[in-house]
Amino acid sequence: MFEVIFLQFLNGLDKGAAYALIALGLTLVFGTLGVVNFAHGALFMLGAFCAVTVRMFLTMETVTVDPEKLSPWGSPLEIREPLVQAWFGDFGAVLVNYSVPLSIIITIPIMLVVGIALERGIIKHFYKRSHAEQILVTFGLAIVAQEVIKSVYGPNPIPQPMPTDLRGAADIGAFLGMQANIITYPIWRLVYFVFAAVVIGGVFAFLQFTTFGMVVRAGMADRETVGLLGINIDRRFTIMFGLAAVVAGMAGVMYTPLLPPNYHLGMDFLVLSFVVVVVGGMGSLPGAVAAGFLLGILQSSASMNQVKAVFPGIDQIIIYLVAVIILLVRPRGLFGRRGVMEA
Amino acid sequence: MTILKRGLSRRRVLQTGMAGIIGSGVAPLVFTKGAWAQEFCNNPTGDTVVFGLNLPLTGTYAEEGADEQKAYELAIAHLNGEGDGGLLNVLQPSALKGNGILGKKVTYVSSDSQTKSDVARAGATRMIERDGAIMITGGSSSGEAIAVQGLCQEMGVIFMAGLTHSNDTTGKDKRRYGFRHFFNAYQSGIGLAPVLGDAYGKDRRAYHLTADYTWGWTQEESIKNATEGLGWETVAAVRTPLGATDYSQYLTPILNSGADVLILNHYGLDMVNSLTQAVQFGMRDRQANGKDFQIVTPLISELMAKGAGESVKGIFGTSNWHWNLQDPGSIAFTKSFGAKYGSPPSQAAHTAYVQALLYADAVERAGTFYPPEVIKALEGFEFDGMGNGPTVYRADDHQCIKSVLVVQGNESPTSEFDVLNVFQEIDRDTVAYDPAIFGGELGEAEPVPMCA
Amino acid sequence: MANPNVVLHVADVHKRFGGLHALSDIDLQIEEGKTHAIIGPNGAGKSTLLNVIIGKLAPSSGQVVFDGNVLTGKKPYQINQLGIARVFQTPEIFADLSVLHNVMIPALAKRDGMFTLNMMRSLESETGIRAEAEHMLEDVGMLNRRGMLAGSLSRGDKRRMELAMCLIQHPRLLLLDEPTAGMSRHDTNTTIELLKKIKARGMTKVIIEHDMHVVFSLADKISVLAQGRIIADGTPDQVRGNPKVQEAYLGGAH
Amino acid sequence: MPKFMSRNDLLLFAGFSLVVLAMPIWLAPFGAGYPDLLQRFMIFGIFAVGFNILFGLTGYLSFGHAAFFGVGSYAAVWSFKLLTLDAIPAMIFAVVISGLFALVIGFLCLRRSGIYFSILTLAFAQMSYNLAYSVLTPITNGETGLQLTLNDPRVLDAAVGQGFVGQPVPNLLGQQLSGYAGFYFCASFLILGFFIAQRIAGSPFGMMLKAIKSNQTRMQFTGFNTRPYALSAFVISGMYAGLAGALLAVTDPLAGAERMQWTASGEVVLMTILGGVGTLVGPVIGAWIIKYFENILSALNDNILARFWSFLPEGVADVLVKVTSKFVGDGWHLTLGLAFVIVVIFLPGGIMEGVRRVAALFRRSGSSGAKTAPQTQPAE
Repeated sequence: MFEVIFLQFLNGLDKGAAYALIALGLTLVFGTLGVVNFAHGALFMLGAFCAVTVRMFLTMETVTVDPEKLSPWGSPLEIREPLVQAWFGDFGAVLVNYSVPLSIIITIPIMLVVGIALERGIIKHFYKRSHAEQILVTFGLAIVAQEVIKSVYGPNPIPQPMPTDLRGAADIGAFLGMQANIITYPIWRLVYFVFAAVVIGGVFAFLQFTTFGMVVRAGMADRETVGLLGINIDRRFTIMFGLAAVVAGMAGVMYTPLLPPNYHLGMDFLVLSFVVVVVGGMGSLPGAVAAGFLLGILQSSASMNQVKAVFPGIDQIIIYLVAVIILLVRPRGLFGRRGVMEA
Repeated sequence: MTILKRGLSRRRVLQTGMAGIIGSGVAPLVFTKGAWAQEFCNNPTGDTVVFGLNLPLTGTYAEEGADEQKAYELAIAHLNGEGDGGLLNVLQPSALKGNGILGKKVTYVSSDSQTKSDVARAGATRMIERDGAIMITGGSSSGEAIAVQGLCQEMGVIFMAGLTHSNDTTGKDKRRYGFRHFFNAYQSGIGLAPVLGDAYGKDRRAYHLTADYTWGWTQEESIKNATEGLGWETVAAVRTPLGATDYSQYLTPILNSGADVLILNHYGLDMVNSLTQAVQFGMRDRQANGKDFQIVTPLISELMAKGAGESVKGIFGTSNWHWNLQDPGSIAFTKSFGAKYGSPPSQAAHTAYVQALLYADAVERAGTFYPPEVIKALEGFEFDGMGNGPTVYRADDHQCIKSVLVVQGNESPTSEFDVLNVFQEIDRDTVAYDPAIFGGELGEAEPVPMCA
Repeated sequence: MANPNVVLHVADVHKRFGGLHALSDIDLQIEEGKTHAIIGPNGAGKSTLLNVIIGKLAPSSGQVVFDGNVLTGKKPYQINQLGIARVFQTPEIFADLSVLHNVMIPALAKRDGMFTLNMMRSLESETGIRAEAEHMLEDVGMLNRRGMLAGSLSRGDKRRMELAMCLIQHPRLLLLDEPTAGMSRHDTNTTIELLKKIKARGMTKVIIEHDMHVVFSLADKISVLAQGRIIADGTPDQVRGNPKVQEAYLGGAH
Repeated sequence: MPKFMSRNDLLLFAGFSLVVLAMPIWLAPFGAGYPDLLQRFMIFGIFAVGFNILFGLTGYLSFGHAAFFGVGSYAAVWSFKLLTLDAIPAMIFAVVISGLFALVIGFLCLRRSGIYFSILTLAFAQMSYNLAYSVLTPITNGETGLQLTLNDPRVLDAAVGQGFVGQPVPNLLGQQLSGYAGFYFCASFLILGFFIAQRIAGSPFGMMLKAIKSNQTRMQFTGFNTRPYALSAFVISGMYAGLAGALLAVTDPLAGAERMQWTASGEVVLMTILGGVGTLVGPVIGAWIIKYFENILSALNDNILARFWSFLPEGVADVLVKVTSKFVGDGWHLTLGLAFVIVVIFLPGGIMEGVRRVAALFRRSGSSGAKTAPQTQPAE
C-alpha cells in the first residue's frame, strides 16, 4: 500500500507543479496590475504552439514526387528528405530530437513581446474599468487567439515527441535504495516537475532579491505611494505582464510532450487555473503555489479506486468541490487579503 | 402514387378535432402550407437530391470527421458518374446506374457537429428544415448517432450512421429510420478475445480504463465478458472523464495493482492521450506476475494509431475495415480515395462511403425516395464486394453483419499511414449474435412523420 | 440606563487592529434631540467609532446600545431599520441612478422594510413615495436636478443628495461624517442652515467634523477624541476651554 | 388611477411583440426564416433576457447559468417521459425544478461577490455538467442524452387512454409543436418573458437591483438586506434559463449534457454583452445575432464567397475569398471573438449603445440643418 500512496502523492506533486505554474502567472498579473486575465490560458496555448512552430521548421522536408512509382494507396510516391538533417547532419538530428526544450529559447522573446504588446495595446485601457469588463475583454481575446491558432494550425492536436533520451520511466524506488520496478515514474514528468520548481523559485527570487522585484512588490502593496516616490511603476508592471506571459508560454512549451497541443488547450486550462488562483487567494503568490499543489494532490488521490468506491464520480468534481468549500469557509481563499476582488 | 395517398390520408386521420381547431386558429398559413406541399419529408421535386452530412469537424473526433467528409464527397461524385466509379463497380448486387439517384443529381450540405450530441441534433434539424436533406448521414460518436437517429425517426428522414461503435445504437436505442454499417463493441469482444487468449495466455489479470459514458461502458462490459470467458481475471475497471487530457492519476495505481494487462476503452484523442501516457509510464517495458505487461485497445483506427505514433506498435485492437485488405472492393476504394486525396482512407471514411452507396442503391431498388419503401429495401439486404465480405443488413436491428478485423500496431511501418496490420479476419458467422440480447424497439416506419 | 434621555449608549468599546488600539475604553452617551459633535485630530479614531456604531466594524469588546437594542452583532441594514442613518465621508450614492431614484430608494426602505418582493408593481404607481422624494429634494434645493444621473453631480451636490437620502428616512439618529468636507464656503453655509432646520425638528445627530465653524454653530455637546480615547466631553464652551484639547490639537498633526 | 405601464413601455412592448411574431416573414430574405432557427432565436432570447435580470440589473456575473438551462431541459424531458407528452406540465415542472436548483446554488454562491461569485457559479455548473455526463447517467442518460422512447410510462396520457403512433413527440393539447407551431409556442413565451422582465425593470424591485449593482454598501446602510434581493434575481433568472431549456426540449425532445458546459454559460454572457447589458432589448438582439451567425455565417463556404466577390477582378477576388474565408464557415468564431472584443473595448453598452449613438448623431445633424455633415464624435 505504501508504494501506491507514494506514487499517487508523487503524481499529485507532478500535477500540482503544472497547476501552480499556470496559476503563478495569473497571480502575477492580478497582483501587480489588478487585472483578471481570462486570456492567460491562451498565453499558455500560444507558448505550446511556439514549440509546434519550432518543430515544424526543424522538420521541414523536401518532397520529390516520383510519378513512376505509386504508393500502396494509388497516389504517386512522395520521397521526403528532412532538410535540417541534410544541412547539419548528426547535429541536425540532435536539434530535431531536442526541439521541445530548445523551443524555450525562442519562446521567451516571443512571449515577452506578445505580453507587452497585449498590455500596452489593450489591457492598460482596462485598469480603471470593472473586473467584469476585464474578464469580458480578456475572454474575448482568448477566443480570438484560439480561433487564429485554429485557422492557422487546424483543429487537430499536433503531437510533439519528447527527446528520445527522456522517454520512458525512471525507477525512483531503485534510486532511493528500495526494491526495483515498484516506484517508477515517467522521466519527462519529473523533468517538468523540476522545471516548474525552478521557474517558480526563479520568480520568487526575482521578486525577493532584485531592486526591480522589490519595487514591484512595493507597488503590489501600495501602488499610489510608490508612484509618489517618483518611480515609474507602470512600466515595471508592463514588464511584469510580459514576464507572466513568458512563464505561461514556457509552461506551455514544456507541457507539449505530455499533451499534444490543440487550439482549445488554453480554454481547457483556463477554468482550472482560475479555480487554483481563487482557492489560493487572489493576488497571493504563495497562495497560488500552495493551492496548485493542494489541488494536484487532491485530484490525484480522488482518482484512486479506493476513494472512488466510496464517492462515485468524485474524481470528476473534486477540484470544483474543494473550490466551493474553501470559498464558502474561507471567503478569500487560503492566503487571500481582505477586500480584494469583491467589488 | 398510391404511396402518396396513403401518406396523406393517414396523416389526416391522426389529427384530432381539437388539434385541427388549434392548428387553423393559432398557426398561420405558413405552418400548414409546408405540410401539404409534399407527401413526405423533403420529397425531392427538382432534379437534385440533397444528402445532409453531419460531421464532427472539431472536437475529440475531428480527424475522423474530416476523413468522413472526404469519403462522402467521393461517394457523391461516384454516384453522379464522376471519377473512376469506385465501389460502384464491385457492389453485388447493384442497382446503381452512375447517373445520380433515380436520375436526380446528388448534392450535399454539411454541418459541424463538434462531437456533441446537442449540436449534432441541431445541425441535423437545420439540414432537414432549411436545406431539405432527404437523408442524414455521418457522425463519429455513438452519442451523436443515437441522438440524431431519434430525431430522424421523429422527422421521418432516414439516418445512415457513420462511425458508431456502441451496442446501444442498434440495441436498446435502435430506430426504424436508423441504419448502421459499422460494427459494435460486442463484436469487438467476440473477435478480439480468442486472439488475446492465443497471444497472451489464459491466465491474465486485466485492468480497464474506461471513458465514463455510454459507449465506454458498453465496450468495457463486452470486453470484460469476453476476456473473463477466456479465464482472465478483471482486477479493476476505472472510469475516466471523457475528454480528460492528463491520465497520469489513473495510470499510477495500475503499476502496483497486480494487473498485467491494461485495456483502454477510449477512443479518438482520449485514446491517443491515454495510450501515449501509459507508454510513458513504462507499461510496455514492465514485468508483472512474471509476464510482460501488455496494453490492449479494443477499438482502434489508423488515425488514432497515427496520433499515438510509436506507442501503438504491437498493440492489438479491432477495426471495421482496413485499407490494406486485398479484396477487390478494398483495393478499388483505397485506390480511388488515395488518388484523390493522397492518403489512404480510414475505417471511418470507408463506412461513410459505403453507407452513402447503400442508401442510394436502396432507393434505386425501391424506385422511390419514400422512406418506408427505402427502409424495406435496406432491411435484410444481402450484398458483397464492399470490403467486408458477404454482408447482410439485419432487419431486426438494422445492424450490418459482416466480418470484423483484428488489427495490430505495425512494428516496422513503411510510411506514416502504414501503422496497423490486419492480424486476422473474423468471419461474419462468428461475430453474429442474437439481436434480442440488447432489447430495444425499432418503432414503426409508417405513417411517415412530417417535418415542417 | 441612568439618563432616560440617552438614545445611544456606546458602552466601554475597544477596537484593536492587530496591535493597534484604534479605540480604547470609549464610553459615550448621546441624548435624544441633541447634536453631538465628535472632534479630534486625524487618526484619532472618529470614523472607526462611527463604523462600530453602524455595524460596519465589530468592536473587540464592549457594546453599543440604541434605544434599548444592543446593536453589536447586528447587520448594517438591521441597524438602519432601527432608525440610524449615516452620511459618509466620501458620498456613498447610487451613481448610475437618477437623483430622484436615489432619494426614493431610502424612502422605500423605510416603508417596505429590509426586503419586499414588489416586482410586479410599477414605479410609476409609487406616487406617494415620489412626492415625498421630490419634497425632500426641494428641501435640500435640488429639485431641479432630480432627473440627472447622481454620478454626474458635483461633489457638493452629491453630499447634499446623500443627506437627503438619509433625511427622507426620518431617522431617530443621524450620523454625519464630515458633512461639509471639500465644500465651498457657500455650500458649507447652506448645509449648516439645512442641518439647523433638521435640528429644529428634534432629530438626534452625531457629527464628525474638522471645521470648527461648523461644529460650534451646530453642536450641543462635543466629545474630543485623541489616539482612540475620549479626552474631553462637554458643552462647546467647556471643551473650548479645556487645556487637554488644545494640547491634542497642537500636538496632533493636522 | 396609478398607471399600469408608461406609454413608452407599452410602445416598446408592442413593437417587440410585432417584430417577434413577424419574424418568419421578415427573416426569410436573410435565409433565416426556417422554424428550427426561429425557435432557437426565441429560446436563446428568453435565456438572455433572464440572464440580464441577474447580470444586467444586479451586476453579478454568473458563469454557470447553463446549468439551469440544462436542468430545465432534463426536467421537461422527464415530464414527457413520466407524465404526459403535453408541453404545459413539462414547462411548469421545468421552471419549478430549475427555480429550486437556482435557489440552492444561489443561496451558496451569493455569500460571495465579485469574481469569487463568478468562480463559484462556474464551479457548480462544471460539477453539474461532469456529473450529468457520468455518475448521474440514470437520470441524464449521459453522453447520449435523455430521449423519449415508445415504452415510457406517461401516466397521465395512459390515464386518459391517449395513445399515439410512431415516435413520441411533445404536443400542446394534441397539436404537434414542431415547425412553425413550435416557433409560435416559443414566441409567446419570449413575449411573456419580455413582458415580465419589463415589469421587473420598471418596478421598485428592479430599482433595488440596479441600486445593488451601483452601490451595494449604500444599500446595506439604507436598510436593505441585499442578499434576498440578489437571490430573488438569481432565482428568477435561473427560472428563465430553465424555461428556455424546457422550450428547447419541447421543440426537440432530447436533453444533452453539453448544454450545461461552461462554454454554454459563456455564450449567454457573450449574447448579453454584445446586445447591450442592462437593456431590455439588447440581450435578445445579442442572442439573435449570435444564433444567426452560428447558423448562417458558419454555412458560408469558398464557393459562395467566390460568387459574392465575383464582381471584382480575378486576382483581387481570389485574395478576398482567401481572406474572408478565414472569418466565415468554420472560422465564424473568429468573427464572433473579434466582434466581442471590439464591442467590449469601444461600445461597453453593446449594440444598443451603438444604436443610441447613431441615433443621437442623426438627431443632431438633422436639427442643425441639411447641409451639415455628420459631426465627428469626440474621442473618448
